[in-house]
Amino acid sequence: MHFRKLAAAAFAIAAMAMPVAAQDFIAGIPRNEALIIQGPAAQNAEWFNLWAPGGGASTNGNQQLTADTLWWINPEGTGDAAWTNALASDKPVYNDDFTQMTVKLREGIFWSDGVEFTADDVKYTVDTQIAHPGMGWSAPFTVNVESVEVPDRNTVVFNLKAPNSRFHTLFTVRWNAAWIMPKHVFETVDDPLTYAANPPVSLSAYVLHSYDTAGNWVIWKLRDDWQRTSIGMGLDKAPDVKYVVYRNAGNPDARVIEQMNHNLDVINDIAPEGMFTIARDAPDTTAYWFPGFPFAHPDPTLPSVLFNHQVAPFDNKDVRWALALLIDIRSVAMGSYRGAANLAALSTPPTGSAITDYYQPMQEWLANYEVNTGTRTIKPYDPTTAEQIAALVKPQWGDQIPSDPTQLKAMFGEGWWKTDAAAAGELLQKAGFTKNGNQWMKPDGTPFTIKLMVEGDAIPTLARAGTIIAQQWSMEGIQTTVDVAGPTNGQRLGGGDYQAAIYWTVETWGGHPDLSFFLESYHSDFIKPAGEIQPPRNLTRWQDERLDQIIEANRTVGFDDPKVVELGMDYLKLAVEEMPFIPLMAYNKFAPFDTTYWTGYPSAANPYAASGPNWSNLRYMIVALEANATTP
Amino acid sequence: MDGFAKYLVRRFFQFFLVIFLGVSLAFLITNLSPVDPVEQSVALMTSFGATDPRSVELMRQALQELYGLQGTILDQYVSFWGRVLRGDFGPSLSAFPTPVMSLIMSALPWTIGLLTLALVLTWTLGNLLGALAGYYRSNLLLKLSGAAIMALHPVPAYIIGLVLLLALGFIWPVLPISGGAQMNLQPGFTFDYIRSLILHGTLPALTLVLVGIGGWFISMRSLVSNIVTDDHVVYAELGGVNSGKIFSQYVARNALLPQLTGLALSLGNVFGGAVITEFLFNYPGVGRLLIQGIYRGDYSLVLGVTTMSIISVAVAVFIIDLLYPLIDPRVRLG
Amino acid sequence: MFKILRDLLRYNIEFAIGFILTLGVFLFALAHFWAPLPDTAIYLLPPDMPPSAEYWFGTTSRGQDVLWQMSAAIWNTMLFGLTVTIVSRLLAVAVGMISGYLGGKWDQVLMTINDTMIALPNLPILLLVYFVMRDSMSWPVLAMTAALLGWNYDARLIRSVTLSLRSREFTRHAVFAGMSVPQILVRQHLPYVMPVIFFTAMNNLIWAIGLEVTLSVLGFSDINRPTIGGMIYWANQHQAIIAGIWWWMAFPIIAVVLLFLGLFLLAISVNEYIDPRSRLSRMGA
Amino acid sequence: MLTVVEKTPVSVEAKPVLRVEGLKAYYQMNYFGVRREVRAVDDVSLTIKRNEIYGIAGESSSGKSSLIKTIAGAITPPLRVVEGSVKFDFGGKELDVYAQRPAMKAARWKHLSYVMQGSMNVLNPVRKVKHAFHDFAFKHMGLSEGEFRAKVESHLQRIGLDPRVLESYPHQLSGGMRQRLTIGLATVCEPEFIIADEPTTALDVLVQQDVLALIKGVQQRMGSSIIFVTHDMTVHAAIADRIGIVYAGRLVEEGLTLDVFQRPQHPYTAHLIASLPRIGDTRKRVALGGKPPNLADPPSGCRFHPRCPLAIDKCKTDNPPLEARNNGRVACWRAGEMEAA
Amino acid sequence: MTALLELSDVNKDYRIGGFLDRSTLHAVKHVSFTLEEEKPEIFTVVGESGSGKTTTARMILGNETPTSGSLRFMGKDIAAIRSRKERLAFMAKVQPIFQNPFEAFNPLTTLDYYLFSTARRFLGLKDKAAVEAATDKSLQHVGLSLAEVRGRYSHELSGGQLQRIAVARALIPGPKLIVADEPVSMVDSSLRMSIVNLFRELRDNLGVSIIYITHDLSTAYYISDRVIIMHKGDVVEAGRAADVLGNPSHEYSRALRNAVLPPDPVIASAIIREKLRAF
Repeated sequence: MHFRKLAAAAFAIAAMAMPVAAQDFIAGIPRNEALIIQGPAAQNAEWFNLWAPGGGASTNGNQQLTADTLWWINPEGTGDAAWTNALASDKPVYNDDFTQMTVKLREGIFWSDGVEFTADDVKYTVDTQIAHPGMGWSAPFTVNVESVEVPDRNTVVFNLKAPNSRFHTLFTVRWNAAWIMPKHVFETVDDPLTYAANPPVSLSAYVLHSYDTAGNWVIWKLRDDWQRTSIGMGLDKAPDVKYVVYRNAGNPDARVIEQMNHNLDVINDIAPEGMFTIARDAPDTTAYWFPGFPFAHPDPTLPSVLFNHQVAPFDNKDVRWALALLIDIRSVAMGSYRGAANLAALSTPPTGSAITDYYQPMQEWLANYEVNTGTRTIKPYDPTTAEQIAALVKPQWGDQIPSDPTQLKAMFGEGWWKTDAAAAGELLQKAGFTKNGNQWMKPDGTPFTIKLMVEGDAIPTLARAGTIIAQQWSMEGIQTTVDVAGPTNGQRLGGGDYQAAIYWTVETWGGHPDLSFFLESYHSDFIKPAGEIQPPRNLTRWQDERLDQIIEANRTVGFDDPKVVELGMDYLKLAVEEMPFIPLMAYNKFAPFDTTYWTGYPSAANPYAASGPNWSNLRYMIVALEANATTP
Repeated sequence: MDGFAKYLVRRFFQFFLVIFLGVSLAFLITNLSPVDPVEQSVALMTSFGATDPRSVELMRQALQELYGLQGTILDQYVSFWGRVLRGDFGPSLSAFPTPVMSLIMSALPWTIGLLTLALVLTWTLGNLLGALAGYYRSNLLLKLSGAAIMALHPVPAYIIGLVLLLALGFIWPVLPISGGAQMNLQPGFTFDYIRSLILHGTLPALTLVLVGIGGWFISMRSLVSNIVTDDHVVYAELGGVNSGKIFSQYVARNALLPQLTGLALSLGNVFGGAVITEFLFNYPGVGRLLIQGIYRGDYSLVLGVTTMSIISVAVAVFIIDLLYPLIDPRVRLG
Repeated sequence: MFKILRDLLRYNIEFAIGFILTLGVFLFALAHFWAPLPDTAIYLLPPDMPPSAEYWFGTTSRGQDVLWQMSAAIWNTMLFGLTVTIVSRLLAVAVGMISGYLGGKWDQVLMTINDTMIALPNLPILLLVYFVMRDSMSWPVLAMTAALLGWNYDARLIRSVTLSLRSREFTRHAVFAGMSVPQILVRQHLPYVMPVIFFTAMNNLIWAIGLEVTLSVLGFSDINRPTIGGMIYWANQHQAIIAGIWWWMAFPIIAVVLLFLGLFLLAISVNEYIDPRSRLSRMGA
Repeated sequence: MLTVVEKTPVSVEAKPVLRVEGLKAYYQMNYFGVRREVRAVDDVSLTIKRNEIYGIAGESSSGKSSLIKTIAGAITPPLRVVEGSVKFDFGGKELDVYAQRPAMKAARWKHLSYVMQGSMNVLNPVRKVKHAFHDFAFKHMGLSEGEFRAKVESHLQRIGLDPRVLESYPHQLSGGMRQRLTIGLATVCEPEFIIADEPTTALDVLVQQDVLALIKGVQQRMGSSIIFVTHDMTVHAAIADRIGIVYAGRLVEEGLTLDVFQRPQHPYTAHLIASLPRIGDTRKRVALGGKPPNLADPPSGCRFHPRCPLAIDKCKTDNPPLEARNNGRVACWRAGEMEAA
Repeated sequence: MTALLELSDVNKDYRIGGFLDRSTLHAVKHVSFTLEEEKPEIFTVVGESGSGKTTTARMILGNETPTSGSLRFMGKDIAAIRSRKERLAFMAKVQPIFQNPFEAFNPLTTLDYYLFSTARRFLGLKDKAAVEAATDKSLQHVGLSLAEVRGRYSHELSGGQLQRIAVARALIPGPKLIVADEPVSMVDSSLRMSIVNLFRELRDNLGVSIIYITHDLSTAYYISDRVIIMHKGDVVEAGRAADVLGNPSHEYSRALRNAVLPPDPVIASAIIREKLRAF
């Protein structure tokens, strides 16, 4: 009796379940008009105000698809091609002492509710945020801006409180920037900090279609008047992508499954093994940044071994160099990325324009660079790392690994430091360390042990790198344990509450040689005593007069001045000499694309936009995608 | 005063005392948490942009003020209770300025729906099988299913969920593996929506059932094996009462009474969410909210969820204490 | 002691199976002290090797032998689980028996604490404690925290047993025979409470190990120490299930299941052995 | 003293309703290698006639409870029937308790009912009393629901219970009411045979007589037979027609109640009777020495010999058979001397 | 004459009931009696269940406190005993015998544990030999010896033996008063009289007074010096045993007296037949 009822119920459920594959994946929206992107699990799903705290830096499409500002930089681009004038019609114009910036705006751009975009919106954006501390860009505006003038509806003049040759970068999108507020909307709002902006008014080509109140998905729709936007103006035909779906696709395993089920076109990040699985099981329906191994897209951030310079003995550059020479970078590359790592010996990410601006020109200098170990000098640089890694991964990937060293360098980086335990030992002895059996003792006679902090869960590849480096150090007599900080990672780094850590402390424009993006905050003025929280850069608390001089010089040259590259090189050389942190590699992101419905994704060969849905310039990818002709 | 009223007053006092102590403890622990919501917000707002250190300092001060995090821990404790008594947990710090209450309220229906269903299913199935296995001890089918349940019992929830996800979402992809309902489907009492809810809820619910069934099964089986030797059961057997009736009315019914208390407690715990399952299947419930809150240092949110959970467990225990005399005719309050 | 073991082994098939399973897993876990490589060493073996004659349970994507990882993981996880179980049992017994026997004010205070602990949701509290402790968070500290959260429900059970024992005549008799409270609780009541302790210990152990796995899955684990949760954590970080490295997760889970079946069988047969009723009939009552 | 032997007429021709032959029922236990065999019922043969009350007397753990459990077919392991048979005769149809289980099950309550010791716990605590009647009796009566209810109510009224008790839960009733209720439950189908295990032990003195009268009354009205176990000799004195004395798993004496009380043939019986105190008599009673036998390791020969004042060597080695003597049966080598004494 | 035990106007109320039917039960009402120190006697409290006899016994033992009235033992208010020391001193003088000997000894504890514990605690003996000697002496009083009891569990002995061990244990501290609550109701009839006879000997040889709580009028008659009959908390009749039980005057006492079946089939069956006719 009971069994029969149960069986009937099970059958009914199964009957309901069977058609799920045949059914539309998204109710009411044709799959071949929608691009499905990995999005976040939103907590405040009904919140679309980009300017309130927590509202900016959204990864649900709001800033990527509806926001716009004056200029964009493609982190993958090089030279002039990396620069895009968006709402501005031209590059910024500064006066001679960099206390005034004038911007010309484009005409014919409209908000999605039909109101025209004008200079008043720009002025309103600045004034409102200054008036409301706590809004996203309130602080930088307050620090920099004396006043904003609008001589005519297409011109904005910013009068600055002090000279600042990089003021325009506040309005230049790499990942995000100060988005322009719709004046006509916010004017009617009592408190811009508590206004949800739901639905948001769009200044870009897409507009909110619908969203999940539980925060699992948001759907954006192509504007009917997509041509009246800065991005639309440049297009010669309507984008094929009519709908953009940001969906929370779950943990990395679920993401892989969903892509292989063709329910997720764009993945933001998965582990290398997940990537390899897709490459193995779905090679015909997937595209990657590199056509084969190492697949990954290098983000312009620089995972490094950070040392807290306020904690002895990490204030000693010989110790830092010794630790660098104890690292076998090939194992680190294999352990963290299964070899798919883009190695970096210089203290700037090996991506975008940095390759041609810094890495390639400095190879010779690196090869000849000498380190004095106290007893002798060595030349630690090894330009053949790429070939060595290629040899390691060849058994697995075979023909996908080219033999041309230039191609290999594009995949695995230009080179890195040779492992040299002997030299490292000499450096440690130079710093007053002694070896007791297989254990290094600090000058004070206590064992040299290290706690190496990693984030752990959200950035697994760095945790993996951490464990392998810890093992290498431990085997050489420096007991190292890996400490998972989880959500407290950022704070502990900011507060100087660590000895050593694996994280990034350098990020760049990617598409521009200017290093002010991170370098500005490395000035010793901003260094706090141990235990106090610092701005989230210069996490190593590296203090050096020569560095201050470079920073101060950089402030006085223009953004596109050739001197920028010279100063950049000065910084890079100083960083090699001091080794304030050990740069390891670019942050490689595995972001495979499903080509079942869409083609024309960016790649290393055609890097017209960044790979990965978090980047705002993904919007350039979305409008460029083409429907796959072979899809029914 | 009448004895019952006296009992009620005492029980009420204890009820409030439990809530007061529990919530205070939770407040204390949450406030000891080193994750600083201001730093989390600052990090989020600055991590991707060009950052001017002077601005960051300014931003930090502004947020500190905005979040109302100034004052001593005692001040915050007092104002916390003031708000809780008004049913307000303040604004969420990670989803500022959305009130914590409205975050919880939007996650709660999902969690309650999923967990209540799964719990009732688990409870019913676990107790039924446990009672049958305890009563018909020589039945081979029951022995086998008992062994299967026993083997499943120690397997961690995450593994069970993962295996189900793989099996029914990938190898034989018949069920959606993520989210609470189909995208872009209008919520409402429509066939499509309800079907979608059921389909999306199946995997997480199945996980919860498989995870939870063992506990009920084992305790029920041992309860029943004790009851079958009770005089009234032996007497009914001597009286030729048919065995189906003995099983249902004499054995199972008596054994179920203590299990009801367990059910009530578990129902109270529903408000804490099913963290791992929600996390794995991306189910938009309280458990996922809680984890996000913990990760982002949103202790208003964590405290809100914890407080709700404490209150609901206390209420569940309170209610079962009051209702028990009605369920079990033998029990008298005193 | 040896005789008891021999009797149990010879005459109780459940005990024999349980004993063999538990002993097998125990010996297997013990073997990690003689592992050829340190249990935290990585990339010393070829990664991702499926089970073979050379690597019985395959190797992980981190270049570790699953066999030796498992061996250490089971050891460490059981150490954690048993610590939680034993500490929480001690708490439950102490609170339950004192509350049940002394009654009155003691009972009220202890049961209010108990009810408060019951109402506290475990996971958030544990995670918050984890944050508060940070690098001083070691497995013994975590075990103590878990133990503090894991005794309350069982204390109530034990209390109710003690409560019924309190009104038995032999308790009153013991009082008039001049026995002290500890004497009465330990000598007179504990034998009756033991079955409850054993029975709840199993559930508590499962709960503790589930907790360890949950914390690991959420990213809160000491990744320097191989545990069952730690193995799952690392397997996840390498997307092992999706990548087809099933042996990384499957074997540890099978081992845990076998261990639990073993422990469960041991628990029920030992319970039968120490149960006052069966003890009495054995003694010939 | 008047010797009014007002025996209920027992037809000699009528077949006995119960025949127990050579019954042996042992507890066979094996706890972790400790093998124990308790000979709770050791070679008992007896017959019970129609329309009689047969009392079984004995002390605790003498095996009297095991005996009637075995007769009722209510044994669960480790108690097992090792030898012998228990046969009922219901309306001319013979029913072997252990050979015809399905038929036995069908006969329960219709022909054979049971009043258990400890009436406190024999009713399901979470169901109302009326459900018990329905569960036990409805199927045997062939009545409609309404008729059944009326029948039950009138039956309860006849035994002095308010029919409203049907709507109560067991715990709401007093011990006396509950015991009446179980007697009511056991007799509602008017069975031919009732097994009663210590039905008055837990009752207050004042109620005891009423309940005994009730049992006697019901039995007389229905003409059923009752086998009745109690350690209380005064209860046997009050209602039993015949008494069997059980000692250490064996029937040591059997006879008409009056005979047993006035002329006990076994030294044990004699002692039992002699040690009974009575109001108005403060003469010193001599207690029996020694301790009751352990059924797992009973004494050799006559099991009473270690405590028996009349024991001779033969008693230590040879087990006396239960033999007919003086209108009853007795198992004692020295029964002759007893008589003389 | 000094009073060994003096109860004056003792009352005990309980709250009972639950949800809807809460009420106060007057378990013991206005009970007063006195036992003289110089004149040991067997004082019997007769009653059915619910008569308040057990509650009275518990109050005498100090396990319950009266709602009103006072119980004095050798001039000292029993309810006022608080400290463990005072309590031990009291327990040395007043000892209980419980109803069910199988219940009174923990089946999982050896019997000698109770005996030795008593000897150690109340006689302050530390030395093992002294403890054993005291124990053995006490066991001799009840016709047993330590050799027979040592290492035994309760299930190894008969109820009568256990009850005698219980008496022996109670005798170890040299008590003035033994409170025996239904001490023979669970003892087989063949052994019952040995316990009852033992009480007589204690009174006569050791000068111990005994409060004998029972529902059994026959044994009460057999050994008591004085008797009170309780009914629903009230003492309905009190006096010399032979008067109260032999010739009761109160209606309830008479009913109780009549309810006792004599061990004589002729009279007993006649009584039942009489009852039957009344139906």
